[in-house]
Amino acid sequence: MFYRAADPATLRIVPLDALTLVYHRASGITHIVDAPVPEILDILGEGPRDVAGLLAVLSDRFDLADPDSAALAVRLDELVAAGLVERTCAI
Amino acid sequence: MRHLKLLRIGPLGFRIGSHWRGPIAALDDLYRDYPAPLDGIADFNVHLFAARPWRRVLRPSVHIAGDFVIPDAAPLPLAQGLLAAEMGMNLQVALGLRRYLLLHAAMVERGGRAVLMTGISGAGKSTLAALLMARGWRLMGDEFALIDCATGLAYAFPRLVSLKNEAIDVVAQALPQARFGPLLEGTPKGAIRHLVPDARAIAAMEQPAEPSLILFPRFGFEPAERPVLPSEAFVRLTQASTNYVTLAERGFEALTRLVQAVPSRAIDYPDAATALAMVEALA
Amino acid sequence: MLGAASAAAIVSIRPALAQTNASVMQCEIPVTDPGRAGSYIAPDGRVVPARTPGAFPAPGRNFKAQDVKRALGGGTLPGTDPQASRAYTNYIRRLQRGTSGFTCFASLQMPRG
Amino acid sequence: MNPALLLARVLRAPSSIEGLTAPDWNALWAVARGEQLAGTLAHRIAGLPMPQAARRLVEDSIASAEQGRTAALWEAEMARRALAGIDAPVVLLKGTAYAAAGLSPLTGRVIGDLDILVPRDAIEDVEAALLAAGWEWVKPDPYDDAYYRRWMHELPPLIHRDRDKMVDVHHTILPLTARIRPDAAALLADSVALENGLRILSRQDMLCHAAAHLFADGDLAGGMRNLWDIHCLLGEFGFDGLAERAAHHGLGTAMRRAVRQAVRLYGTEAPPAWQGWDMLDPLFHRRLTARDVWGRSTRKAVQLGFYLRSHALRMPPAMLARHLWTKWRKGHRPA
Repeated sequence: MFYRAADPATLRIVPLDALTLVYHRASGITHIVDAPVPEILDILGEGPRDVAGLLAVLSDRFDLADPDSAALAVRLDELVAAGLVERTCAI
Repeated sequence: MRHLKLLRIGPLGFRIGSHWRGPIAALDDLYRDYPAPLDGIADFNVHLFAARPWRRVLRPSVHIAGDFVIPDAAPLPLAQGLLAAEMGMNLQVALGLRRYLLLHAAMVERGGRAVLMTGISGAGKSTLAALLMARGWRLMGDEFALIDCATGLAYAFPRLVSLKNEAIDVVAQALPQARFGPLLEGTPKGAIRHLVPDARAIAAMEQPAEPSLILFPRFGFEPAERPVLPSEAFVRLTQASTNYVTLAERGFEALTRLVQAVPSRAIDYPDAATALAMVEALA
Repeated sequence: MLGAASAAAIVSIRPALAQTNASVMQCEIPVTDPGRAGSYIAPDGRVVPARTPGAFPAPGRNFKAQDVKRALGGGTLPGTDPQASRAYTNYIRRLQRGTSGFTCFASLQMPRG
Repeated sequence: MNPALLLARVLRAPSSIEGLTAPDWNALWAVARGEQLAGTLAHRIAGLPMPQAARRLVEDSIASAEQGRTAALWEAEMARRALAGIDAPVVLLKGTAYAAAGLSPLTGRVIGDLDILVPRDAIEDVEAALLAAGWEWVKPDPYDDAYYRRWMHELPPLIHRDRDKMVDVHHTILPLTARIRPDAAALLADSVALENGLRILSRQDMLCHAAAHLFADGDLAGGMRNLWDIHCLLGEFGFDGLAERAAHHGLGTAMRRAVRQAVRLYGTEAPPAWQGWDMLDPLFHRRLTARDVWGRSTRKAVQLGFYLRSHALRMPPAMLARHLWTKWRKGHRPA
């Protein structure tokens, strides 16, 4: 199972203080997101990845205190439900 | 619709039709200094009608409809026809406005700078706006603030100020020369009396102002004040807006710019005098 | 950084059904839908067949928005006992779009203050 | 002038806005909003000389329709994702299909719920997939539910718990109780794939569905909008094969009447064989244009007649009596 992010050209991302605003042009929906959502969108924006692959990149780029793939899967489920990320069978 | 009224409040034109003369006569009187809609063409229509022909005369009850409707709105007795007209106009703006980002907020202006006060229910927003008007501020509106998505400027919507219960006497004392509508007793919100905005508020109603402060006041608490982060202000203002989602990216731009450019504060106050002092100290 | 599995990291803005104060307080919520007169309301708010044990007869009347607001804040709906009132407010909480009273209830949810 | 006829005149000849008075403009917008045609009107007259106040309404209506189009296409996309694992065609219907197909004459059209057509034997899988992806039943009423499942051409409506948008899942385009039985298998078999894998009806079937929706399956509420759809689709697709296809679905009479009404109201160009005016046509024409200058429905008596008629068309008489009895006992009255 791979995850593909919305085309970065369809997103307007505005970081505010602790949270980040994401306006998704394709849906017209505004999302207010917490870490690690902007980071995930950023990495998946480079190309689809599976949970393990995404976790590896996140651990590589950030000092993850909690490299837990179950927690990451929950974040991805949220992103899928919001329509910002799509599940895909192959790359 | 035998009786008709056309009028403009701020930038928005209304056309109000009624089966009865009473509500239109009240509007004619209280809105007598307001202009007609631009080009005579209304942005919104409101109709006040009887559900059955005989209900025009027999226990007349006023149903409210318009271009944009919600289900479940209960009718009002004819004696409260003015309130029905006002509610009808508010509803059209709340549901149908697309030209500006609508924020459910009272707004006053001094020196070209606008203060928005949002989120207060009942005893507060309208009273505060009226009392600030009595202290020399320009009243821009007691209910809606209109934000131009392209420029970020705030436009006024100085409808009749809707005063409830104890606020009626408080404001009458502060503004002894002001014009008031009839006292409407036994409405769903208790007693209501409408205050006509002063001549200056009406004369300047087309002039926008730069938003300079967003306040989230709360009535009935010991005086307190705290800054509100832009992200919290953003979320709270989306919930204080009836058209944020329908404005799509324009709304996102306007609101993002507003919360980034303008400071927000939450203030708690125990009484109107304290609130006035706090607003004037912050503004 | 990844957060707890139970916490949400995304909040999506929904259309606010924010109305003006006057129109909010003016609306009414029927319990139950006129189409389901004679039903009972279970303590958790579900509509159940008449005479279901532990459930309360639907009052078959409308509650005013201001009364519902008070009840949601811990009060009791007028003319009802506390248990029934809780069942009715649970019914109101479960209202969905398309059901009578939904718009009224949704507009009560607008955060204030 | 009857304000509905004024709206029809402006839609067919936009330059006729020249010389409208302020009361004309007010009636025009009120009726256009009442008929859900404000966005359509705005697109028709955009760019023509008009008073500034009218121009602002045009801009507002265009922006509003554009947001509605985005939301509708997004809802279709989310349904596509939810149903991606099901091996069955998913056909978009009505407004969403027009938007997805980019039918330019229908720009500005209000798009209501998402309507999709799927094979009848796939409907349980579709239902399960939608429920798993966040859609929920709108009404848990057992009578309505049993009624829908047994007799209607669609599942009871589902609403998405986060987006508050409804989806109607159809397995044919008229209720199973109606005397007319369109060929659902042919609708699916001849549907056309879009780039993203979703499908739309063939040209003639799109027209047949619009006609079925207007007359055979409705009480003509909002009929001016539905008839405008037909007018535009005829302009886009023409009449080739239309009579045969409509006859195949049992919709020949509805299609011919729809064309005659479109010719009368919107001046649709139609071959001579499609023109004419029968004894009932004036009644339909009056009902379609029953609006006052506030955009409100008029002619109540005509409306009640059409309410009963729309139910009679859907159900055999004995079943109609049983249905109305159950509904009325539960407090439902025609509005």
